[in-house]
This record gives sequence, C-alpha cells and structure tokens, in this order.
Amino acid sequence: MLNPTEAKRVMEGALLATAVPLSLSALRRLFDEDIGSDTVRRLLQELREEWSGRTVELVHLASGWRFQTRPDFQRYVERMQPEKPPRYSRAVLETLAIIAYRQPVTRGDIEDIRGVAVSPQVIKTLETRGWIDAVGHRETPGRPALYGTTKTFLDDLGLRSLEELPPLEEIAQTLQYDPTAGEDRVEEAAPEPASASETPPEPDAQA
Amino acid sequence: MLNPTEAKRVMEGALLATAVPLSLSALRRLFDEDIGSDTVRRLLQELREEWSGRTVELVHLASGWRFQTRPDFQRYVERMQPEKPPRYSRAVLETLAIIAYRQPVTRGDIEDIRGVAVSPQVIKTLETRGWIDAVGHRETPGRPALYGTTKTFLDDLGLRSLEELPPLEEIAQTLQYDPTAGEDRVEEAAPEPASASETPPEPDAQA
Amino acid sequence: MTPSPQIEIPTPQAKLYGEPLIELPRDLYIPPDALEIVLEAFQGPLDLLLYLIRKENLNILDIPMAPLTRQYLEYVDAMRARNLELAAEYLVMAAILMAIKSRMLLPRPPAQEAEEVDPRAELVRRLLEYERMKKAAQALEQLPQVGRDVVAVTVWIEKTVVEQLPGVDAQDLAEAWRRLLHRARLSAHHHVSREELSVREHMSSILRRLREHRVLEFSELFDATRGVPVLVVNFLAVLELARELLIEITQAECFAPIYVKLGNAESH
Repeated sequence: MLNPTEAKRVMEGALLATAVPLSLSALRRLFDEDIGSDTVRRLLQELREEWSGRTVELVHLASGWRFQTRPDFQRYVERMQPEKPPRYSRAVLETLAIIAYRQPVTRGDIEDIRGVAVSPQVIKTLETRGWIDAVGHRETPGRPALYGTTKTFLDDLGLRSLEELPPLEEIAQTLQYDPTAGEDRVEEAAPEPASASETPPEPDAQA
Repeated sequence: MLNPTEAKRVMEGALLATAVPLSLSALRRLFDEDIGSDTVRRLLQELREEWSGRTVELVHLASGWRFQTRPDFQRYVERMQPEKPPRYSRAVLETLAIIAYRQPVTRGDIEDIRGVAVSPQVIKTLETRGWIDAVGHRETPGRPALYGTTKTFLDDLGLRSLEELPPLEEIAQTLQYDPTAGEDRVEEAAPEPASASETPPEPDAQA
Repeated sequence: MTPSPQIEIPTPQAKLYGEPLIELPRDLYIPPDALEIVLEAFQGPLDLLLYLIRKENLNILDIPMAPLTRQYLEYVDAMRARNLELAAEYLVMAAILMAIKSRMLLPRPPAQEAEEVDPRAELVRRLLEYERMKKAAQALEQLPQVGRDVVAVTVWIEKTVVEQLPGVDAQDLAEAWRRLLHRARLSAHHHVSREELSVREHMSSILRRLREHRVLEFSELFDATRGVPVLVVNFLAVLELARELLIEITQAECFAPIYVKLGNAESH
C-alpha cells in the first residue's frame, strides 16, 4: 500500500499529465486499494497548498480537478505562442449568456430575448466548442431543441457550478440615477409577465 | 526585473504549459531582460533537483527541456487512459479461423474457402504472433506450405485443445436464421487486394 | 440634464406614474459617415433602443414614447435610405413602437386608467431582460477561459513502447467462420464435425514431430497413456495424412518395425 505522500505524488503526476479535469472517482481508480474519498480530498487540499504562489495552480472545476496556469501567467504563454485565439462575437456571447442563465431554452426563446434571428452558425460555434448541447425538446409544434450548458463550459470558465456564474446585474433605470433609488421601482414596474409561453422561467440567480 | 526565484517559477510554468521541449533560447525569450544562458541553465538545474523524486521529472532532450512523467509512472497512466486494444482485420481473423478449423491447410486452401487472395502479410502476422506455423508441405506442384495452429495459439486463447473451439455444427445451424447472409460478400470483395500472380476466384463464383 | 424646449411631448403622457416626463434632448444626431459603423455595432432593434435610451439617460421604466419612436424611425429611415441591409426585426419594432405610442395617446376614462396595464410594460420587460443578458455576456467574457487566458497543464507522458497485440477469442473465430459460411455457402460441402477437428489437430502435431525427427517408428506416434479415444483419433490422423500423401509409411517385411516419415520431398 502506498503511503500518503506517495499517493499524493501519484495524484500529482496524474493531474499534471491530463488536460481534462479528473474527478474524485477517477483519482481513486489510480490506486489498487481503495484509499477513500476523504483521503483523496485531503491530499488534493495539500497539493493545492503546495502549489499556491506558483505560476500553475490546482483548481477545482465542475468535472473535477486540474492543474492550469494562472490567468496572470498568460503574458508569458503568449510569448511562447504568439497566435491569439479568436474572440467570440457579441452574437455568440449573448446567445451563450442566455443559454447559461435561462436554460433550458429553445432558439426561439433566444430570439425573443435578443430581438433578432439567431443564425444556426452561432449555435454551431457553441456546440463545436462543447459548451452547449441539446438537452431535450420542448413539446410544442416542431419540437424545438432545448439547449443547456455543459460541464465543459463550466470547466473551461473555471467554474464548479452554474451558481458560480457572475450574478445577473439589476439594471439601473437610467445611468445617472442613484441605483438604490430605483430598486423599488424596478420590482413593481418591470414584473416578469405571466406569458410563460414566450419566456423561460427565471432562475434563482436573480435576487 | 524578476528575482531568480520568480524567474524560476516563470520557467517552470512555461515548461508545464507546453508539451514540446523548450530550448535555452526559447526560455530566455520569456523574459523582457536578457537573463543570460548561464542563469537559465542554473535555474533549470535547480528545477530538476526540486522535481527529483516525484512522478514527473524535468528532462534534457536534444531539442531542449521538457517535463515528462517517469517511465515507472506508466502503469498509472494506463489506468487513467485505458487504451483500446487493436483488432485484427477480417482477413486475418478468417484466415486464422480457417487454419484453426481445417488444419493443416495451404494458402491455396484458404483462398478457396475465403474466395479471395490471401496476402503474405496476413500469414506473416499470424506467424509472427506465434499462432500458426508451417507444419509440412503438400506434395503438389510448388509444394505449398501446410499451416497449422500452435500451442501458443491454444494458450493465448485459453483453450486446452482445438475441440474447445465453438463446434461448427452450431455455427451451421444458426446460419439459416441470419438475415445478413449476403451482405458480407459485397464488403469483402473490395478491400482485399488481389495479388496478380495468384488471382483468386471471383467471390461470386462461390455462391 | 437640460431638457430641450423644442421637443414636442404629447400631454396625456405627462400623467403616467404621476411624474413629469424626462424630455428627450434634441441632439441625437449621428454624423452620416458614422451611421454605418454605429448601426453595424447594434445586435438588433432592442440593442438600438437601449442605446437610444441609455445615450440620453432616459428612464427606462417610464420611456417617453414619442421622442423615442421618432428617433428610432429616423435611424430606420436612414438605414433604408442608404440601402443598408435592414433586418425585418427593425421594421417589426417600428410597428410595435408606433402601436404603443398610439395607445398612450388615446384618452381613457378615469376609472379604466388605474387598472389598465401600461402599454409600455411588455417593451420595458424585454428591454430590461435584453440588457441583463447583454451585461451577463460581458461578465462571462471577463471570466478566464481555458485556451485564451489559462493553459491546462499536460506534461508529456513518457511511455516505454510496448506493442499492444490484438486480442482474439474463440468466439471471434467462430464468428469469422460463420461469415465465411455465409459468404461461400460452404455449409453443405464442408461439414466439419468435432471429431474431424480433433483428427486435424493430431495431423498438425504429427507433421510437426516428423519435421523435428524426420523418421519415427509408428508406435512412437502413439501415447497409450492418453486413453483409447485419443489413440483412435491419432490413428485416423495418420491414415488421413497418408491419404493426403503428407507422410510415407514403410515396413521392410512382415512384423518388422513400421517407420513413418514425411512425404517424399519432405526429407531434404
């Protein structure tokens, strides 16, 4: 049987060798004997501390644990790999936000919120990235696909769950008004309409 | 200007973030100021020592430096990424089946039964594996080799004798119920390269 | 903010929410050369409306419909005049705005006024929801992204090269044989029984032994300890080999030892 330090080194090696996050159970499967979730969790905690203050950190994501460079290390990465990844268009980002915050939604729901047609290319881009997928169909004519975000989306954005998404902002009535003065008004004057057919339910994220 | 410890951490991050070896000059390019080859070499040496005794090591290759798992870490890697075992082609499997059930047989016999040419490569594959060998020659023109299966074949398949192979009567019985009877022929005819000298009979001729 | 005195605002609106309306300043002018660029930046009519509202610090919850509608239509007209590709959604929104405006202009009996839903409510809801999502999109973009802001560490995995050989089991062979039968319709002609298989196994092993020893005495081919069935099968194998001329059986005279060797050419 491996002692805890050896087990920790094995976990470290496994985590350094894989780009996909490793779940607790995947880490447990590394060992012949069952070392138990608690031990794995404790060793992960120790590893995280050992690595703190370095350019690479051990992060806990939706589908497990992964070593990745810190965001402030990116300028060094860019010196090694000068080609920058393309940024997503506003159409893609807004569609992604609607799917993330209002899921599950159909393309029609997205179009209602954005006020314009959503091109299939936009959906395709997000599907290809592995960030969204069809989670079902709405039982309305045409049975449109309902989209939701994936674990990969959370992993890629450094999140453990949808609850860690940036909270939705309450919108100020006007730019110059004192935001606190407007809050009451917002609630009374902009109630979510009852026409549920065209808007997806509000998630808790609101507040 | 970074102090040596910070510089070392930057180099460590760069080496962990890339799977390709980084040369001394690539490592020097990470920094705004020229920190000099000697310093880079010394820091690499220090990093190598820091990492000694772990599951991942810093190695010096022809094209530069790279972090890689230790050779003895392979068994853990295999547990994480079980590789799908390769499979033999249909030609190899059928040839093996013919040799197993009809031995001793010549290549001509195999071609008669399969209806297509048997490439020398197929026989070679099975011989190299130690599963078949030439047990004699048939006294016909050309004295073709007669192939039979070996003990290794039985051992590798977990059989004590050929009698433990699935009996052919059962195979013949299930035959008539199988609706896909004709399909294989079509698929098979295309991929088999017909070696010109020993042109096989057309598969259709068999029917 | 200084309200522009030149803007006409219909009086009935002034009562809504019991508050004075914020008047739209006159200067929403965008230089013609910039129009195209500005319009390209809009994601759609909601985005354009938000821009107009935010640009002039209008109260989104109490939108002065007349000036907003007029401004909006000016943009739409400008787009059409310049033959810019105008999405149908812009025209739909123009119709919506005009409908709202006209509803608000209609005088209503005082009793009805209290209950009636503000005709702008649905538009306001949509504007707020869209703006919320727009901001959410910006917030998402700020998050560090793998591949853009951070790199997932994968160190090289050192492997000693061990060639993995394909696995085969007895069922694979049976399956292969069945395919052959299908293909060649062999079932009728090649009836291979269990015994025959056993004979064939012995044929191979006898040939193999003869290759090694060249000549064997007949009795050496048989191992009495393996029982009668095996002896019989072995004997059948010898006969079959002889029939196929794969071995040669010789005896100098009656009761002399019988020798078995490989067929003619085998010996060299």
